[in-house]
Amino acid sequence: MTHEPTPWSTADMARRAAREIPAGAIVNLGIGLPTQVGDYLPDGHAWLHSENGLLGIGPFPYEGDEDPNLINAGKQTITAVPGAATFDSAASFAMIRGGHVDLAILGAMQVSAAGDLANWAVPGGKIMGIGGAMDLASGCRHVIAMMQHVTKKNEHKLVRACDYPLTAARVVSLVITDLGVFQPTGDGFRVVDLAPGVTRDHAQARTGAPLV
Amino acid sequence: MTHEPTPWSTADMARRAAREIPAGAIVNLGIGLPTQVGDYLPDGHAWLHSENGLLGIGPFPYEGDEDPNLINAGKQTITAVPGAATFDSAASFAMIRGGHVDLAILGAMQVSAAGDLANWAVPGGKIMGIGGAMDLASGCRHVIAMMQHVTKKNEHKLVRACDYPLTAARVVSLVITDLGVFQPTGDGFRVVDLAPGVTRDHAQARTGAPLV
Amino acid sequence: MTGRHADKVVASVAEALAPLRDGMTFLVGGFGLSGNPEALIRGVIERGVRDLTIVSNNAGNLGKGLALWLKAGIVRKVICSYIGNNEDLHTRRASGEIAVEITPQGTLAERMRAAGAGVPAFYTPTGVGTVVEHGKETREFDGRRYVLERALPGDVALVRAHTADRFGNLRFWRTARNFNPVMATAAKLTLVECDHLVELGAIDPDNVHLSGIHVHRIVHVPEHENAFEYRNVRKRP
Amino acid sequence: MTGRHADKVVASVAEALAPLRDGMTFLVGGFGLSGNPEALIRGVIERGVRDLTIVSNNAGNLGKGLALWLKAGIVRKVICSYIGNNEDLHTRRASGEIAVEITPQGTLAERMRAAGAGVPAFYTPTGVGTVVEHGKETREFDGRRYVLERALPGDVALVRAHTADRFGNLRFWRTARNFNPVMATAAKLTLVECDHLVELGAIDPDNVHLSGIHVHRIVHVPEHENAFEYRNVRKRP
Repeated sequence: MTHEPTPWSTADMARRAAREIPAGAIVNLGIGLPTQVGDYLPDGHAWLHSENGLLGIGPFPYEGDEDPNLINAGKQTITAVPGAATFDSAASFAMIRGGHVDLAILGAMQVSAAGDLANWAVPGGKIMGIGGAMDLASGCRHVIAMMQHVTKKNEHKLVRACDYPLTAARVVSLVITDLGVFQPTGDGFRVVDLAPGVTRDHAQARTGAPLV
Repeated sequence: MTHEPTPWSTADMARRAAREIPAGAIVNLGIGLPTQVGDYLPDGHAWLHSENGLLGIGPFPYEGDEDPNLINAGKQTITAVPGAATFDSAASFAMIRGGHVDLAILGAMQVSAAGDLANWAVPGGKIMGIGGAMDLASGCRHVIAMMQHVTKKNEHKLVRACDYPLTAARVVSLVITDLGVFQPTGDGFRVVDLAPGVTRDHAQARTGAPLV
Repeated sequence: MTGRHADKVVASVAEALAPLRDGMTFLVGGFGLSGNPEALIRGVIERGVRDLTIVSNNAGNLGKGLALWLKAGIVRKVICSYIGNNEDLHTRRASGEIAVEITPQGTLAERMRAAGAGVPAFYTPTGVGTVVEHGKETREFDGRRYVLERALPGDVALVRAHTADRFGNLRFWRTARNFNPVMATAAKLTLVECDHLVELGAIDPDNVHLSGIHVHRIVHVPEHENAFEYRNVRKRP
Repeated sequence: MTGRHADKVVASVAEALAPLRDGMTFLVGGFGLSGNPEALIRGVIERGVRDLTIVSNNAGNLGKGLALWLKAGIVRKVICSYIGNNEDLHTRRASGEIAVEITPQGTLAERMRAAGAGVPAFYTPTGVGTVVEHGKETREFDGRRYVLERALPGDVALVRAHTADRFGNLRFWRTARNFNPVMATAAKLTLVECDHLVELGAIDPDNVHLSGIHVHRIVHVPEHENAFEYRNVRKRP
């Protein structure tokens, strides 16, 4: 009996990513989808770092409590958990560059079999900027990339070599997509997990490097 | 009518040095004699920086108020004035190296006509260490050196070129000795001020470079 | 003879901005619209200087903050880390009116920290193997490659503080701190706009975020817009 | 799978020091005898490790602080800025028992700051034209010469804090802060001895001096000697 492939929703992906976060870890969640990973972490499980100067992001504030000067890197209003600390941008990126942040979970456009990450610019597209992406990708101890498995035009995003401008080389240790969880091995991607009904063949057909 | 030369006492030298400090200046007073300069500054006249992490040194504490964890760079107990701030050693030396300290008044062993300062080691002597001397001498906007005009063996200390190990090259803008105040000019020292009864000839005989 | 640290409190934004000149490089605090020196930003336009270089993480957004300078046509160049949906900057970049130099955010902060700390250049892993290293020296230390980045000083820093005493000791509020302290260290002239002005001694020495050694003029601005970019909330239980 | 930042508070100095090994490099906070991690310093001797490298501004004084390690014969090398009247170090340096590397104090601080900040090397004006530049690369930027200094990381940092919460957010007291925060950032394993241990949330986020991200084990030590070196006082009026 075969099942239709049921790709993960973004919520499923965020829930799956949350499982990769050890208790007591220091984690930076990138702007967009990665920010949602925080919704699936038990209270007090990990310490969320915001590169604009906070360690200890809490949930969104209750209505009426929002403070325009307490925001995350996506400029959303947030709260601070007990035990949080604020600091300036130089100290914040010293933490990142110095390897003190255990894990970054970042959105991605392409990830190569070597673990190269491209997530800041589309060739020929409007340049939005780099922000903290390069510092996070090259500085954090581990990097997990989250993205849809293929583009809207069905182009591969897990590739042999990135043709988008790189954010950092050889940094991604795990890729979480709507089809599953994949580990760059150098010459391909090891299949760690697959979404319900997704077969290796289904995933391989949508991946630009061998699944190993 | 001639007068006997009356060299300045160390208190006279400290008082004379205090006159070189503009109102509202940030000043670092070195260990030893320069520390006494603070005694001759009106309250609130200048901000005294201590490289171990305080801006705003006050007078010595009243008996019974001394705190072993509130000390100056000479490890003497001190107080903090209203408006003082504490910071760590990296921030403190960032202030020094970054040119934010207006003036350092430092003890000296030799000063050359070019403004080279030697104040941390005697050739062949026991090495006491560098401490903050090199950072202060090379980082502060202006450096005033304070010392006896000659050694106990009557050797010159204002010299053409230092033969003691340098602390920093071309940094001293003024030398205050027991005989007067002298400004390194490159090829000699300009006489700015002389102690009572001290003549140019008297000073010249005790100076290893031309008084100009 | 008067030092640089007497009588810093000025009565108005205009007085704070009097030393400005055309062509200067401005380090402007803020992350997005949070922690912006709002009154100083507005004042610069009234001051009438132009041909400015801005160093700022975002250079405004939603038409606010430094977007006012972009719209006023007084900016020649922007050094920032992220443009995002700052359409005022996208437009003027596309037309060639403004040159934009994009720098990784941590490198931007560290370059200014270096400028303030008397370090002319340093090596960093950020940007190695990317377009960021183009035209720069790279070098290996202990088997890893790094790129040489230069200090980034400014002529003027515009800083927003929560509390200032009369010497310029500063405290910041939550994530409004961001680039403000490091920019204050990196400029020849640091102008501070504070929500609260207090007497000397009102801030405990151990509670000062940034020493007044880095501050040159202070203007007290009690009211701020503090615009929201994304107002995310949850329902009360 | 457990991260590095769960359950940091340990019951004893001995437990805090369990991971130590012979030959490690120790960054030890303190300026003279001020802000010394006194109990951790004593505990290292009981722990029985040897062949240590110490990085410390003074490496003890008056027979106290790190002078205890010197006397115990467990130190191979000292990197410091100032020996002064630390006779225990003068003696062992003269005999060749201990190698001593003297570094300008600001360079010492900045080298550890660099290690903690992921910067492998930086240029500084300090020491140019002196013995400090011997054997090092120098280079001109904008007409001024600078010397290249390398980051100085440690295996272990021993840190004294005034207050710690259970995550390791730290506050320091007055000039007892000195090298403690920067050393905490520069070591693989940072052990903190605090006078006061408080619950999470007891320190306002804006009042944290050093984030717990840099702290790995915390031991509460309520009593300290806090020795004076020079007790200077004035008479009450």
